[in-house]
Amino acid sequence: MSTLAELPGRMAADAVVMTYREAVTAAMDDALAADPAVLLLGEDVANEGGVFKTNAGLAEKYGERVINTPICENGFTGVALGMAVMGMRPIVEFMFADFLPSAGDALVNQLPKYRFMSGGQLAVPVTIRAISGGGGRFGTQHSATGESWFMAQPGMRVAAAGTPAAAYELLRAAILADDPVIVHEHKLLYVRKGPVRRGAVAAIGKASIERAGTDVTIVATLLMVERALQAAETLAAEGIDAEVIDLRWVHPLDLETVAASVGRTGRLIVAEEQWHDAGWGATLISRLAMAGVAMAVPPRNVSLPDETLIAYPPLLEDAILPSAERIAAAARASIRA
Amino acid sequence: MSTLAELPGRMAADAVVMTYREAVTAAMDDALAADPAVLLLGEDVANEGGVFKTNAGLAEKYGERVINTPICENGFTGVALGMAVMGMRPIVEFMFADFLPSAGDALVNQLPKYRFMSGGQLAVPVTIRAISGGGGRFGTQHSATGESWFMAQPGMRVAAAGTPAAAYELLRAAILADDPVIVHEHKLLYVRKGPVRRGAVAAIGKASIERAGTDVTIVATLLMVERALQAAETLAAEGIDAEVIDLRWVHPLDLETVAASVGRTGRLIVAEEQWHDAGWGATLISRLAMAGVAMAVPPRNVSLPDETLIAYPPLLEDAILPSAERIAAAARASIRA
Amino acid sequence: MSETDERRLAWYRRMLLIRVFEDKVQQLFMSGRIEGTTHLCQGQEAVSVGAIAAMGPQDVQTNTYRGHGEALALGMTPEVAMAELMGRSTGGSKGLGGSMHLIDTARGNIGANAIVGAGLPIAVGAAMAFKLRREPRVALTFVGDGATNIGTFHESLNMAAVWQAPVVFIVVNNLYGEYSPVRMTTPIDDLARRAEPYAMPGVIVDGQDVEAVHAATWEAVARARSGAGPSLLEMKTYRYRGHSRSDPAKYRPDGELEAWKARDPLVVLGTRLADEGLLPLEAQAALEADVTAEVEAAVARAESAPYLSMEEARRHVYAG
Amino acid sequence: MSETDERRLAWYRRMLLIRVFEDKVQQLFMSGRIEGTTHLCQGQEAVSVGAIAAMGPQDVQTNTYRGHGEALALGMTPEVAMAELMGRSTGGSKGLGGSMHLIDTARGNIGANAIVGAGLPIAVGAAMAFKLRREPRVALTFVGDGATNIGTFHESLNMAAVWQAPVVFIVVNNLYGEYSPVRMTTPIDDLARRAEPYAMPGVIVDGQDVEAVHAATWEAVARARSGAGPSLLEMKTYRYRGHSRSDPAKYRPDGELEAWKARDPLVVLGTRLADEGLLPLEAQAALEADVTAEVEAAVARAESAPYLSMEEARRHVYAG
Ligand SMILES: Cc1ncc(C[n+]2csc(CCOP(=O)(O)OP(=O)(O)O)c2C)c(N)n1
Ligand SMILES: Cc1ncc(C[n+]2csc(CCOP(=O)(O)OP(=O)(O)O)c2C)c(N)n1
Ligand SMILES: [Mg+2]
Ligand SMILES: [Mg+2]
Repeated sequence: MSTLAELPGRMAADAVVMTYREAVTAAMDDALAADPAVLLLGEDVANEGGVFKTNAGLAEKYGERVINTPICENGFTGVALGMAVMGMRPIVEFMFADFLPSAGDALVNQLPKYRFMSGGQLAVPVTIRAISGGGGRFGTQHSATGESWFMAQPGMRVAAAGTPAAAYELLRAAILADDPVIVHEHKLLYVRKGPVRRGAVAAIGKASIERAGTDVTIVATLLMVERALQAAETLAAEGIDAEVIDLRWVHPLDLETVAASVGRTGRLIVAEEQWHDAGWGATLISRLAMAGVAMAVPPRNVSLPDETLIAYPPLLEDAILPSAERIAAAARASIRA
Repeated sequence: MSTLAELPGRMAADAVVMTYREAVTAAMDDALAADPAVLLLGEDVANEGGVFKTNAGLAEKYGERVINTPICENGFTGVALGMAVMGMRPIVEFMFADFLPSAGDALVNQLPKYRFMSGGQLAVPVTIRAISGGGGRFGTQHSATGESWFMAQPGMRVAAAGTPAAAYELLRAAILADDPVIVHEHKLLYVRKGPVRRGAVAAIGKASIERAGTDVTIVATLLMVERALQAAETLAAEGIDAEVIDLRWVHPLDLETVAASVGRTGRLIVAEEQWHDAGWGATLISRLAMAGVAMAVPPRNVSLPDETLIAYPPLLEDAILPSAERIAAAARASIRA
Repeated sequence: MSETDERRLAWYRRMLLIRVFEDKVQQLFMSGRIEGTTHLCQGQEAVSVGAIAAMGPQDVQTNTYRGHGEALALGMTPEVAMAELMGRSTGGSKGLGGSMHLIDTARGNIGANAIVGAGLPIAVGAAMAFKLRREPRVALTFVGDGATNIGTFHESLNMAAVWQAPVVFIVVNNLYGEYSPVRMTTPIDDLARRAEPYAMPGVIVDGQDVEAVHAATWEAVARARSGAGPSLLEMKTYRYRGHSRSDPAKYRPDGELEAWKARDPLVVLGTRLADEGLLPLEAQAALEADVTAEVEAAVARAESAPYLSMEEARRHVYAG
Repeated sequence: MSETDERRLAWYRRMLLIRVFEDKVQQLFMSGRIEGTTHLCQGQEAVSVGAIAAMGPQDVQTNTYRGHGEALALGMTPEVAMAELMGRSTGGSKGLGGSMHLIDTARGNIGANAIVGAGLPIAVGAAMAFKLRREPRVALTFVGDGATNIGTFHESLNMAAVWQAPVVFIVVNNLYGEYSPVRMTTPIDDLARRAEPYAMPGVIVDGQDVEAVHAATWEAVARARSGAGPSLLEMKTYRYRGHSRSDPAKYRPDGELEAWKARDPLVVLGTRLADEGLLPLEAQAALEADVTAEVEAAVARAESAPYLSMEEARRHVYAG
């Protein structure tokens, strides 16, 4: 963590600057400290601060409340459900979001349906932390974001953190919620710094305008928030004033904030590190289209290219992941269309 | 199977009338007969014709090529992959589409990525048959369609059969394809009859116009095709001429056929037995919006209601599943908007 | 009468209630008075009643779609159970769950799952909650023979063993999955052997004898409560009906059903109670009449209850 | 020289190649000349070489992200392997797979999987293809100790046993998952015991001794080929490096690494070969120089190869 002085730009008085990784750790630390029902479990979470070092010091501080599991995603997610219905508030770490499908049954048929099929007798306050994203040269089975995989499922809520503040606030909100929530973190963001207000809790379903602008709305999640902000800088130099929204929640979607922004700018770009089809970008565009939100030009998407898998060679991977340049180009094309 | 005489409307000379269930059986029968590499596996597939009786007579006819598995969806889907890379063409029956998430890893990280990560050394000709859909009073864990769950994943193809002909032709196409394909069948359609041309093979990614019309385009899959056709009859009586498209493939999507139809009608309704978000309907609407396809009025969706799970009471289930009335109402609203 | 004998009489009555209840459910589904499907447990009553009787008042369990027996054994009233099967708002889950989901948190029934194997890790999680909070509570989980082939079975037993969770795994070996006999999907006959790689006791139990079931479960529960870790109990039993409503169970060899009926759990205990003079055969018949009346009354009351409205139903998707 | 001795010399050379290759890979990743992560197998060479040597020319295997040893043991050249690690088009998967996916269908390497446990059912499926076609072929699968805890492990062994598939499960017990020692995640030490509930032989093998590995695998392969069904072999071994590039392996107790190095697979066989006069120590040093030159040349050639273009890469998503 750094002092306030290091921070570029405005910052709330009670904020401190920390890395996204520190924000994740702080959120869990504060939640574990606040409520003895909070637990953390997952593969190697108690060893050396976890594989991505997001849990530094937690095992030492909270002892048996930080639980190493065997490798069995479906099983340990089911265990978390069992703990939750008996009054605990487990946080489950998925070392890679790519392993979420290994727990497909727990995530589709159990966590989101358990309250309903018990007629409201049982609550499932489980938080899933999914460490996601490409760019690590990990190849096609270790680079997914998976933000949209479970977003359609009523009973489940799905968030994605684009900044240290979001990482902290979304995790706190997820842990406090009496329903299951998946929170996506992006592995390339762990080293990024930003202001974080300890104790702040995200409002469920509320997006965050990270940069106000008047010419074009760019909606992004995870790493794409950073890239959208970079694109906005480039565009600003060209006289284009982009508004950048960190969507924060893909379920529920903050249609209101996006529609209001598009109402002002008349132009929409969605920037996502996933394929367009069946994604939150498509969902957003569809909902806006059905709502008849007027746009000056058709919306555009910057997504993983269609019918392409994440390839291992660095150059290919970099070309596949949406870049700030592609986002800027889409915004430019939107303006000039 | 029935004679030609029974068929209402036009029918190709070489078509025979059969039930959707018989069409599924016939497709597998013909494929098993044509190629000794074709296999069928799944839970109880060789016992009594399978739980939904879609495999009647196949075990008797093809012996050890029809394989009962233990209950282990992820495992037996992986087994199918292993068979496929060694030259077989397995068909895997999922007794309920709700169990697809149990095989989440195989369906997301293995089947669609195996060819790519081997640099094209290995082919994965696996067909997944997912018995899907609500209306059976089976409750919230046995009523999913799941058409959109894996549609975003490059390397995978996903189809859904709305008619007996589609059931036959899509299955034949899937079994012949050198890539993995999920084909959804709807359990309420098994008893429906229609013309089937044995030997016909669906073109991958091609939708089917089931009813030509000029006023409004209704795109549907599975049971919703039937309901859209019913809605079209109702609308016809009111002087509204609806075009009904059985999408047949949700990946790849036949944007061309839909866009051309919408180009003619200026109005679009998507009718789907799934939630809107992250679905094929949203995907379609988004792609049309981005392509700037002009519409007279905003598109509309008839989907499972947001934030609602399939409930067990018959009245509630019927109210949750999109009805012909809701489809007709959406079309009417679209015309009158 | 000794306390033990009072308990045995109560077990007989509870088993009889389950039998009569399931027979009635069968009739209601076969006649279409209830739509959909159901998974009946006639023949397995001793397992439900004997194992549940070994639970303490704070203990919990998970079970499956074939869970009517456990629900009633735990004390859910036939009316509440029947209302759930009829989808009525007076059902345990307000009718939202249905036949596969008789859940009753107040009585320790924290889940009836329609996904094979999904109840196991939930029980392990419940047990770990108890262990972490230093509560002397135990979780049980009922699971079929076919379910021992799915990954979550293995994952659950493994976690329970590593963590020494206070949980008891009850494998209800009724010889069939849906239409598959055990040896078509499983390489061994005695599923108690499945405990071996977890260094966990695996015990074969006569699932037709409620007293044997109770004794074995009692021991496993005591072991778990004492901190000595999980156990697996294999209950050898039989389901009289097909897998579900639509299954006539033609795959069964001739005579198999009859052989098992000769050791019907009601006959096994009933004969003992009659021989000991605790419950003569005429009293058994009278009891059956009683229980039948109780179930018929439950049906009548359940059937007159309302359904939830859509708006009410939707309130149970999220906490709010 | 006897054929046996020629084979033993070849094994020594192959193990040495793997060692030198992995050391080089480590250097390339640590220095950033290759980006990303890698999972090295120094210390486990006897398992890769001994087991693979027991395969017939038509047999196949699947392995894991830690699969460089198996790939090289099967005869993938260091150049092709290195090119894959460097993402070049001359790599086994044209560079699209990378370090976790050395696949080489022509030599029977039908999969290296980055998902724990995912290679097992694939091997069972391959074996079933052989069985159905009446081909006398066998499938092997290599899997870690940590992987024995995931559901697919159980599902795969169960299916293999029920179907009597010609498959051999090789559990490479290197004592750790990522940072977890076996007993933190598994309730037993001897993973061979995991074979028991499948009525399948489970054999403990000295994974440091390539001859022992070969003999045990040979027997299991012969058994599978004869139609007698699957086996599980537990190879007791050790990985010298951390789990992956970023892991300094600080969790290991003092002295553990050194103790295992005293029984290094190259030392175990090398000592025998030297004692028997088949490969004196000086010859071993000369061989190491040879192999090092071979690997260096492979690196140079691999590094000068091109990458696939995006368009070429995309052609491998579908058959066309
Ligand atoms: C993951 C999953 N796969 C398949 C099914 C379908 N199914 C329901 S019950 C059943 C058989 C289960 O047999 P067993 O475990 O012996 O329990 P029993 O029905 O005999 O009580 C199957 C295959 C399911 N519900 N869940
Ligand atoms: C389903 C899944 N969960 C978690 C991981 C992350 N992971 C990769 S390797 C590994 C440890 C595996 O240990 P082991 O099976 O002993 O193999 P080893 O690495 O020792 O060769 C873990 C947890 C994964 N790749 N797949
Ligand atoms: Mg059974
Ligand atoms: Mg290991």
